[in-house]
Amino acid sequence: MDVLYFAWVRERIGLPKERVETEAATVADLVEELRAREERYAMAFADLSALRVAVDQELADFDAPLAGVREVAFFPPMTGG
Amino acid sequence: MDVLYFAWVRERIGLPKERVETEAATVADLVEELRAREERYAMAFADLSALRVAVDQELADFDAPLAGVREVAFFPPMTGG
Amino acid sequence: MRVRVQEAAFDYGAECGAFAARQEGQGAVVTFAGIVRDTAQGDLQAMEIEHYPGMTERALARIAEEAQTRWGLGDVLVIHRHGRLAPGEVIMMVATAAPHRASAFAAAEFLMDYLKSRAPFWKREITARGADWVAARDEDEAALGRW
Amino acid sequence: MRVRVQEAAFDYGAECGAFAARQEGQGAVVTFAGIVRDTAQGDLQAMEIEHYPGMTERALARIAEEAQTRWGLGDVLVIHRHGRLAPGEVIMMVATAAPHRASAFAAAEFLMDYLKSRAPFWKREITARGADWVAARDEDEAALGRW
Repeated sequence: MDVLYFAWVRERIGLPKERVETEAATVADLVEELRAREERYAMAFADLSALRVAVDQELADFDAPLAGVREVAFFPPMTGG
Repeated sequence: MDVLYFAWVRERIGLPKERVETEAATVADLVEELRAREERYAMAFADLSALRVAVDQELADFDAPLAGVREVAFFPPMTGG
Repeated sequence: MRVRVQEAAFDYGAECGAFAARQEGQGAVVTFAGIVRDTAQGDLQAMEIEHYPGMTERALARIAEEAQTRWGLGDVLVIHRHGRLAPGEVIMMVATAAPHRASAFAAAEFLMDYLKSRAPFWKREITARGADWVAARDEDEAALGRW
Repeated sequence: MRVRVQEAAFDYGAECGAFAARQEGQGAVVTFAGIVRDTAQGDLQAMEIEHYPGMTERALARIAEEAQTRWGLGDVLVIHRHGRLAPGEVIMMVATAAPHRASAFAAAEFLMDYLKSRAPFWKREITARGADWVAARDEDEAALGRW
Protein backbone atom coordinates (compact mmCIF):
# COMPACT_ATOMS: atom_id res chain seq x y z
CA MET A 1 0.00 0.00 0.00
CA ASP A 2 0.97 3.66 -0.26
CA VAL A 3 1.91 5.35 3.00
CA LEU A 4 1.82 9.17 3.01
CA TYR A 5 3.30 11.63 5.51
CA PHE A 6 2.38 15.29 5.94
CA ALA A 7 3.70 18.35 7.78
CA TRP A 8 6.28 17.58 10.51
CA VAL A 9 5.72 13.83 10.15
CA ARG A 10 6.89 14.17 6.55
CA GLU A 11 9.88 16.23 7.68
CA ARG A 12 10.94 13.77 10.40
CA ILE A 13 10.67 10.75 8.15
CA GLY A 14 12.23 12.65 5.27
CA LEU A 15 9.83 11.71 2.49
CA PRO A 16 6.23 12.45 1.53
CA LYS A 17 5.21 9.00 0.32
CA GLU A 18 6.47 5.46 0.08
CA ARG A 19 5.31 2.05 -1.03
CA VAL A 20 5.08 -0.38 1.91
CA GLU A 21 4.57 -4.13 1.60
CA THR A 22 2.99 -5.28 4.84
CA GLU A 23 0.88 -7.99 6.42
CA ALA A 24 -0.15 -5.64 9.23
CA ALA A 25 -3.76 -6.20 10.26
CA THR A 26 -4.38 -2.72 11.66
CA VAL A 27 -2.94 0.79 11.50
CA ALA A 28 -1.39 0.24 14.94
CA ASP A 29 0.38 -2.90 13.64
CA LEU A 30 1.70 -0.91 10.68
CA VAL A 31 3.00 1.78 13.06
CA GLU A 32 4.87 -0.91 15.02
CA GLU A 33 6.52 -2.17 11.83
CA LEU A 34 7.53 1.34 10.80
CA ARG A 35 8.85 2.23 14.24
CA ALA A 36 11.11 -0.84 14.15
CA ARG A 37 12.70 0.26 10.87
CA GLU A 38 14.86 3.24 11.78
CA GLU A 39 15.31 5.95 14.36
CA ARG A 40 13.59 8.60 12.20
CA TYR A 41 10.43 6.47 12.12
CA ALA A 42 10.64 5.83 15.86
CA MET A 43 10.92 9.62 16.36
CA ALA A 44 8.01 10.42 14.08
CA PHE A 45 5.75 7.85 15.76
CA ALA A 46 6.97 8.46 19.33
CA ASP A 47 3.68 9.98 20.54
CA LEU A 48 0.59 8.65 18.80
CA SER A 49 -1.65 11.12 20.67
CA ALA A 50 0.03 13.87 18.60
CA LEU A 51 -0.81 12.07 15.34
CA ARG A 52 -3.86 11.57 13.19
CA VAL A 53 -4.38 8.88 10.58
CA ALA A 54 -6.43 8.63 7.40
CA VAL A 55 -7.24 5.32 5.72
CA ASP A 56 -8.11 5.61 2.03
CA GLN A 57 -8.54 9.37 2.56
CA GLU A 58 -10.97 9.06 5.47
CA LEU A 59 -10.01 9.94 9.05
CA ALA A 60 -9.70 6.71 11.05
CA ASP A 61 -8.59 5.33 14.41
CA PHE A 62 -5.31 3.50 15.01
CA ASP A 63 -7.20 0.23 15.44
CA ALA A 64 -8.71 0.51 11.94
CA PRO A 65 -8.23 -2.69 9.87
CA LEU A 66 -6.00 -2.56 6.79
CA ALA A 67 -7.53 -5.38 4.71
CA GLY A 68 -8.07 -4.10 1.16
CA VAL A 69 -6.69 -0.64 1.98
CA ARG A 70 -4.70 1.16 -0.71
CA GLU A 71 -3.54 4.31 1.06
CA VAL A 72 -2.69 5.23 4.67
CA ALA A 73 -1.62 8.74 5.71
CA PHE A 74 -0.07 10.00 8.94
CA PHE A 75 -0.06 13.66 9.97
CA PRO A 76 -0.39 16.02 12.95
CA PRO A 77 -3.74 17.58 13.99
CA MET A 78 -5.03 19.75 11.18
CA THR A 79 -4.76 23.53 11.20
CA GLY A 80 -6.76 24.81 8.23
CA GLY A 81 -9.15 27.69 8.05
CA MET B 1 -42.69 69.41 21.54
CA ASP B 2 -42.51 67.53 18.25
CA VAL B 3 -44.44 64.28 18.08
CA LEU B 4 -43.48 61.88 15.28
CA TYR B 5 -45.30 58.84 13.93
CA PHE B 6 -43.87 56.02 11.83
CA ALA B 7 -45.12 53.05 9.80
CA TRP B 8 -48.76 52.11 10.47
CA VAL B 9 -49.02 54.57 13.35
CA ARG B 10 -48.25 57.34 10.85
CA GLU B 11 -50.84 55.92 8.44
CA ARG B 12 -53.60 55.68 11.06
CA ILE B 13 -53.04 59.17 12.38
CA GLY B 14 -52.56 60.52 8.88
CA LEU B 15 -49.43 62.59 9.38
CA PRO B 16 -45.73 61.99 10.06
CA LYS B 17 -45.11 64.78 12.54
CA GLU B 18 -46.93 67.49 14.48
CA ARG B 19 -46.22 70.17 17.05
CA VAL B 20 -48.00 69.45 20.36
CA GLU B 21 -48.31 71.89 23.23
CA THR B 22 -48.76 69.84 26.37
CA GLU B 23 -48.31 69.82 30.13
CA ALA B 24 -48.20 66.01 30.18
CA ALA B 25 -45.74 64.73 32.77
CA THR B 26 -45.06 61.37 31.15
CA VAL B 27 -45.38 59.66 27.79
CA ALA B 28 -48.44 57.81 29.10
CA ASP B 29 -50.08 61.15 29.99
CA LEU B 30 -49.35 62.42 26.47
CA VAL B 31 -50.91 59.29 24.99
CA GLU B 32 -54.08 59.94 27.04
CA GLU B 33 -54.29 63.49 25.72
CA LEU B 34 -53.83 62.33 22.14
CA ARG B 35 -56.39 59.52 22.48
CA ALA B 36 -58.97 62.03 23.65
CA ARG B 37 -58.56 64.19 20.55
CA GLU B 38 -60.09 62.15 17.74
CA GLU B 39 -61.03 58.64 16.72
CA ARG B 40 -57.94 58.19 14.53
CA TYR B 41 -55.70 58.83 17.57
CA ALA B 42 -57.79 56.49 19.70
CA MET B 43 -57.37 53.84 16.98
CA ALA B 44 -53.62 54.34 16.70
CA PHE B 45 -53.10 54.13 20.45
CA ALA B 46 -55.67 51.38 21.12
CA ASP B 47 -53.08 48.76 22.10
CA LEU B 48 -49.94 50.15 23.71
CA SER B 49 -48.33 46.68 23.81
CA ALA B 50 -48.14 46.91 19.99
CA LEU B 51 -46.33 50.26 20.18
CA ARG B 52 -42.83 51.45 20.95
CA VAL B 53 -41.81 54.96 21.97
CA ALA B 54 -38.63 56.99 21.62
CA VAL B 55 -37.93 60.12 23.68
CA ASP B 56 -35.39 62.48 22.11
CA GLN B 57 -34.39 59.63 19.76
CA GLU B 58 -33.77 57.08 22.51
CA LEU B 59 -36.05 54.09 23.11
CA ALA B 60 -38.03 54.69 26.30
CA ASP B 61 -40.87 53.31 28.40
CA PHE B 62 -44.37 54.78 28.51
CA ASP B 63 -43.75 56.06 32.04
CA ALA B 64 -40.74 58.13 30.90
CA PRO B 65 -40.94 61.79 32.07
CA LEU B 66 -41.36 64.53 29.45
CA ALA B 67 -39.76 67.48 31.30
CA GLY B 68 -37.32 69.19 28.91
CA VAL B 69 -38.05 66.75 26.09
CA ARG B 70 -38.08 68.10 22.53
CA GLU B 71 -39.14 65.07 20.49
CA VAL B 72 -41.34 62.03 21.12
CA ALA B 73 -41.90 59.33 18.50
CA PHE B 74 -44.43 56.49 18.35
CA PHE B 75 -44.05 53.44 16.11
CA PRO B 76 -44.60 49.68 15.91
CA PRO B 77 -41.89 47.14 16.82
CA MET B 78 -38.95 47.58 14.46
CA THR B 79 -38.29 45.26 11.53
CA GLY B 80 -34.90 46.23 10.13
CA GLY B 81 -32.09 43.98 8.99
CA MET C 1 -15.92 51.83 12.63
CA ARG C 2 -18.24 52.99 9.86
CA VAL C 3 -22.04 53.27 9.86
CA ARG C 4 -23.96 54.32 6.77
CA VAL C 5 -27.71 54.80 6.28
CA GLN C 6 -28.59 55.49 2.68
CA GLU C 7 -31.25 55.20 0.00
CA ALA C 8 -28.79 54.39 -2.79
CA ALA C 9 -27.82 50.82 -3.63
CA PHE C 10 -24.34 49.73 -2.59
CA ASP C 11 -22.00 47.07 -3.95
CA TYR C 12 -21.96 44.31 -1.32
CA GLY C 13 -19.04 42.48 -2.94
CA ALA C 14 -16.92 45.61 -3.24
CA GLU C 15 -17.65 46.49 0.40
CA CYS C 16 -16.62 42.98 1.54
CA GLY C 17 -13.41 43.13 -0.48
CA ALA C 18 -12.43 46.59 0.74
CA PHE C 19 -13.25 45.68 4.35
CA ALA C 20 -11.08 42.54 4.30
CA ALA C 21 -8.25 44.35 2.50
CA ARG C 22 -7.93 47.03 5.17
CA GLN C 23 -7.63 44.62 8.13
CA GLU C 24 -4.14 44.43 9.60
CA GLY C 25 -3.49 42.00 12.37
CA GLN C 26 -7.00 40.51 12.20
CA GLY C 27 -7.31 36.86 11.25
CA ALA C 28 -11.07 36.65 10.82
CA VAL C 29 -13.68 38.60 8.87
CA VAL C 30 -17.41 37.81 9.04
CA THR C 31 -20.03 39.51 6.88
CA PHE C 32 -23.80 39.31 6.78
CA ALA C 33 -26.06 40.51 3.97
CA GLY C 34 -29.84 40.82 4.19
CA ILE C 35 -31.55 40.30 0.84
CA VAL C 36 -35.11 41.23 -0.22
CA ARG C 37 -36.88 37.89 -0.30
CA ASP C 38 -39.96 37.25 -2.41
CA THR C 39 -43.30 36.49 -0.73
CA ALA C 40 -44.49 32.88 -0.39
CA GLN C 41 -46.85 33.65 -3.27
CA GLY C 42 -43.95 34.89 -5.41
CA ASP C 43 -45.68 38.20 -6.17
CA LEU C 44 -43.50 40.75 -4.39
CA GLN C 45 -43.23 43.96 -6.41
CA ALA C 46 -41.11 45.93 -3.96
CA MET C 47 -39.97 46.20 -0.36
CA GLU C 48 -40.31 49.69 1.13
CA ILE C 49 -38.19 50.54 4.13
CA GLU C 50 -39.13 53.49 6.32
CA HIS C 51 -36.75 54.78 8.95
CA TYR C 52 -36.36 57.52 11.58
CA PRO C 53 -33.64 59.87 10.34
CA GLY C 54 -31.32 60.89 13.13
CA MET C 55 -32.32 58.17 15.55
CA THR C 56 -31.34 55.48 13.05
CA GLU C 57 -27.74 56.67 12.79
CA ARG C 58 -27.48 57.05 16.58
CA ALA C 59 -28.90 53.59 17.25
CA LEU C 60 -26.63 51.90 14.70
CA ALA C 61 -23.53 53.73 15.95
CA ARG C 62 -24.28 52.72 19.53
CA ILE C 63 -24.83 49.05 18.59
CA ALA C 64 -21.62 49.03 16.54
CA GLU C 65 -19.63 50.64 19.35
CA GLU C 66 -20.91 48.11 21.85
CA ALA C 67 -19.95 45.23 19.56
CA GLN C 68 -16.50 46.70 18.99
CA THR C 69 -15.83 47.11 22.72
CA ARG C 70 -17.35 43.84 23.83
CA TRP C 71 -15.49 41.60 21.36
CA GLY C 72 -12.36 43.72 20.87
CA LEU C 73 -13.04 44.05 17.16
CA GLY C 74 -10.37 45.45 14.87
CA ASP C 75 -13.11 46.96 12.72
CA VAL C 76 -16.86 47.00 12.17
CA LEU C 77 -19.02 48.19 9.29
CA VAL C 78 -22.81 48.65 9.09
CA ILE C 79 -24.68 49.76 5.95
CA HIS C 80 -28.50 49.88 5.84
CA ARG C 81 -30.67 51.09 2.99
CA HIS C 82 -34.09 52.72 3.13
CA GLY C 83 -36.66 53.54 0.46
CA ARG C 84 -37.94 51.23 -2.27
CA LEU C 85 -36.06 48.00 -3.07
CA ALA C 86 -36.70 45.23 -5.61
CA PRO C 87 -36.66 41.46 -4.85
CA GLY C 88 -33.08 40.18 -4.75
CA GLU C 89 -31.57 43.53 -3.80
CA VAL C 90 -29.26 43.75 -0.79
CA ILE C 91 -31.03 45.62 2.04
CA MET C 92 -28.15 45.90 4.45
CA MET C 93 -24.86 44.42 5.55
CA VAL C 94 -22.62 44.18 8.56
CA ALA C 95 -18.95 43.19 8.65
CA THR C 96 -16.73 42.44 11.63
CA ALA C 97 -12.98 41.81 11.91
CA ALA C 98 -11.28 40.18 14.89
CA PRO C 99 -8.13 38.20 15.67
CA HIS C 100 -10.09 34.93 15.86
CA ARG C 101 -13.31 33.65 14.33
CA ALA C 102 -15.34 33.17 17.51
CA SER C 103 -15.30 36.92 18.26
CA ALA C 104 -16.01 37.91 14.67
CA PHE C 105 -19.01 35.54 14.46
CA ALA C 106 -20.44 36.47 17.87
CA ALA C 107 -20.13 40.20 17.20
CA ALA C 108 -21.83 39.89 13.79
CA GLU C 109 -24.73 37.94 15.29
CA PHE C 110 -25.03 40.46 18.13
CA LEU C 111 -25.09 43.33 15.64
CA MET C 112 -27.83 41.65 13.62
CA ASP C 113 -29.96 40.77 16.65
CA TYR C 114 -29.85 44.33 17.99
CA LEU C 115 -30.20 45.98 14.61
CA LYS C 116 -33.33 43.89 13.88
CA SER C 117 -35.18 44.90 17.02
CA ARG C 118 -33.58 48.14 18.21
CA ALA C 119 -32.81 50.21 15.11
CA PRO C 120 -35.82 52.22 13.82
CA PHE C 121 -36.56 50.61 10.47
CA TRP C 122 -39.93 49.32 9.29
CA LYS C 123 -40.44 47.13 6.25
CA ARG C 124 -43.51 47.07 4.02
CA GLU C 125 -44.16 44.49 1.31
CA ILE C 126 -45.84 45.77 -1.86
CA THR C 127 -47.74 43.19 -3.93
CA ALA C 128 -50.72 43.24 -6.30
CA ARG C 129 -52.72 42.34 -3.18
CA GLY C 130 -51.75 45.58 -1.48
CA ALA C 131 -49.14 46.93 0.93
CA ASP C 132 -48.47 45.09 4.19
CA TRP C 133 -46.24 46.10 7.07
CA VAL C 134 -43.94 43.23 7.97
CA ALA C 135 -44.73 42.05 11.50
CA ALA C 136 -41.92 41.79 14.04
CA ARG C 137 -41.10 38.16 14.81
CA ASP C 138 -41.22 36.98 18.42
CA GLU C 139 -37.98 35.05 17.91
CA ASP C 140 -36.19 38.27 16.93
CA GLU C 141 -37.09 39.88 20.25
CA ALA C 142 -36.24 36.64 22.07
CA ALA C 143 -32.81 36.52 20.35
CA LEU C 144 -31.71 39.56 22.38
CA GLY C 145 -31.89 37.49 25.55
CA ARG C 146 -28.71 35.61 24.73
CA TRP C 147 -26.44 38.66 24.88
CA MET D 1 -22.76 23.94 -3.66
CA ARG D 2 -19.21 24.72 -4.74
CA VAL D 3 -15.92 23.64 -3.17
CA ARG D 4 -12.57 24.84 -4.52
CA VAL D 5 -9.04 24.02 -3.35
CA GLN D 6 -6.43 26.06 -5.16
CA GLU D 7 -2.98 27.61 -4.97
CA ALA D 8 -3.96 30.79 -6.82
CA ALA D 9 -5.25 33.86 -5.01
CA PHE D 10 -8.96 34.60 -5.34
CA ASP D 11 -10.93 37.83 -5.09
CA TYR D 12 -12.87 37.58 -1.82
CA GLY D 13 -15.02 40.63 -2.58
CA ALA D 14 -15.93 39.41 -6.06
CA GLU D 15 -16.81 35.96 -4.66
CA CYS D 16 -19.05 37.54 -1.98
CA GLY D 17 -20.78 39.73 -4.54
CA ALA D 18 -21.37 36.90 -7.01
CA PHE D 19 -22.59 34.57 -4.25
CA ALA D 20 -25.16 37.08 -2.95
CA ALA D 21 -26.29 37.96 -6.47
CA ARG D 22 -27.17 34.38 -7.36
CA GLN D 23 -29.39 33.75 -4.31
CA GLU D 24 -33.08 33.59 -5.09
CA GLY D 25 -35.52 33.22 -2.28
CA GLN D 26 -32.82 33.43 0.38
CA GLY D 27 -32.97 36.34 2.81
CA ALA D 28 -29.62 35.89 4.53
CA VAL D 29 -26.02 35.49 3.37
CA VAL D 30 -23.11 34.98 5.79
CA THR D 31 -19.48 34.90 4.73
CA PHE D 32 -16.27 34.20 6.60
CA ALA D 33 -12.75 35.02 5.43
CA GLY D 34 -9.57 33.78 7.08
CA ILE D 35 -6.66 36.19 6.69
CA VAL D 36 -2.90 35.57 7.16
CA ARG D 37 -2.14 37.29 10.45
CA ASP D 38 1.29 38.52 11.38
CA THR D 39 3.16 36.96 14.30
CA ALA D 40 3.16 38.66 17.72
CA GLN D 41 6.71 39.78 16.88
CA GLY D 42 5.55 41.30 13.58
CA ASP D 43 8.13 39.38 11.56
CA LEU D 44 6.06 36.98 9.49
CA GLN D 45 7.55 36.55 6.03
CA ALA D 46 5.07 34.01 4.72
CA MET D 47 2.48 31.42 5.67
CA GLU D 48 2.88 28.07 3.93
CA ILE D 49 -0.13 25.80 3.72
CA GLU D 50 0.34 22.10 3.00
CA HIS D 51 -2.61 19.90 2.16
CA TYR D 52 -3.54 16.33 1.20
CA PRO D 53 -4.70 16.44 -2.44
CA GLY D 54 -7.74 14.27 -2.95
CA MET D 55 -8.68 13.91 0.69
CA THR D 56 -8.97 17.68 1.06
CA GLU D 57 -11.64 18.00 -1.63
CA ARG D 58 -13.53 14.99 -0.25
CA ALA D 59 -13.47 16.31 3.31
CA LEU D 60 -14.59 19.80 2.30
CA ALA D 61 -17.37 18.46 0.08
CA ARG D 62 -18.67 16.24 2.87
CA ILE D 63 -18.62 19.10 5.41
CA ALA D 64 -20.38 21.43 2.96
CA GLU D 65 -23.02 18.78 2.16
CA GLU D 66 -23.70 18.19 5.82
CA ALA D 67 -24.13 21.93 6.43
CA GLN D 68 -26.46 22.25 3.45
CA THR D 69 -28.67 19.38 4.60
CA ARG D 70 -28.68 20.22 8.28
CA TRP D 71 -29.62 23.89 7.89
CA GLY D 72 -31.55 23.67 4.61
CA LEU D 73 -29.16 26.08 2.94
CA GLY D 74 -30.03 27.56 -0.42
CA ASP D 75 -26.34 27.57 -1.30
CA VAL D 76 -22.88 27.06 0.17
CA LEU D 77 -19.40 27.95 -1.07
CA VAL D 78 -15.99 26.93 0.27
CA ILE D 79 -12.66 28.11 -1.17
CA HIS D 80 -9.33 27.22 0.48
CA ARG D 81 -5.85 28.08 -0.76
CA HIS D 82 -2.62 26.15 -0.30
CA GLY D 83 1.00 27.04 -0.97
CA ARG D 84 2.81 30.20 0.07
CA LEU D 85 0.83 33.25 1.23
CA ALA D 86 1.91 36.71 2.37
CA PRO D 87 0.63 38.49 5.52
CA GLY D 88 -2.77 40.08 4.86
CA GLU D 89 -3.71 37.63 2.10
CA VAL D 90 -7.04 35.80 2.27
CA ILE D 91 -6.41 32.13 3.05
CA MET D 92 -9.93 30.82 2.62
CA MET D 93 -13.59 31.71 2.71
CA VAL D 94 -16.96 30.13 3.26
CA ALA D 95 -20.35 31.54 2.31
CA THR D 96 -23.82 30.32 3.25
CA ALA D 97 -27.28 31.40 2.10
CA ALA D 98 -30.52 30.60 3.92
CA PRO D 99 -34.04 32.01 4.27
CA HIS D 100 -33.24 33.44 7.73
CA ARG D 101 -30.09 34.62 9.47
CA ALA D 102 -29.97 32.06 12.29
CA SER D 103 -29.45 29.17 9.83
CA ALA D 104 -26.93 31.07 7.72
CA PHE D 105 -24.83 31.97 10.79
CA ALA D 106 -25.00 28.52 12.39
CA ALA D 107 -24.06 26.78 9.15
CA ALA D 108 -21.09 29.10 8.56
CA GLU D 109 -19.79 28.50 12.08
CA PHE D 110 -20.27 24.75 11.70
CA LEU D 111 -18.36 24.82 8.40
CA MET D 112 -15.48 26.71 9.98
CA ASP D 113 -15.31 24.50 13.07
CA TYR D 114 -15.19 21.31 11.00
CA LEU D 115 -12.92 22.71 8.34
CA LYS D 116 -10.40 23.82 11.02
CA SER D 117 -10.08 20.40 12.62
CA ARG D 118 -11.22 17.88 10.00
CA ALA D 119 -9.92 19.08 6.64
CA PRO D 120 -6.30 18.08 5.96
CA PHE D 121 -4.47 21.42 5.90
CA TRP D 122 -1.35 22.29 7.89
CA LYS D 123 0.00 25.80 8.31
CA ARG D 124 3.64 26.77 8.75
CA GLU D 125 4.85 30.24 9.69
CA ILE D 126 8.06 31.43 8.04
CA THR D 127 10.04 34.11 9.86
CA ALA D 128 13.71 35.14 10.11
CA ARG D 129 13.73 32.91 13.20
CA GLY D 130 12.87 29.86 11.14
CA ALA D 131 9.84 27.84 10.05
CA ASP D 132 7.31 26.69 12.64
CA TRP D 133 4.30 24.45 12.19
CA VAL D 134 1.24 26.11 13.69
CA ALA D 135 -0.02 24.02 16.62
CA ALA D 136 -3.68 22.96 16.69
CA ARG D 137 -5.58 24.84 19.38
CA ASP D 138 -7.46 22.85 22.03
CA GLU D 139 -10.43 25.21 21.71
CA ASP D 140 -10.73 24.37 18.01
CA GLU D 141 -11.14 20.67 18.80
CA ALA D 142 -13.49 21.54 21.68
CA ALA D 143 -15.62 23.70 19.36
CA LEU D 144 -16.79 20.54 17.53
CA GLY D 145 -18.62 19.45 20.66
CA ARG D 146 -21.38 21.98 20.17
CA TRP D 147 -22.70 20.53 16.90
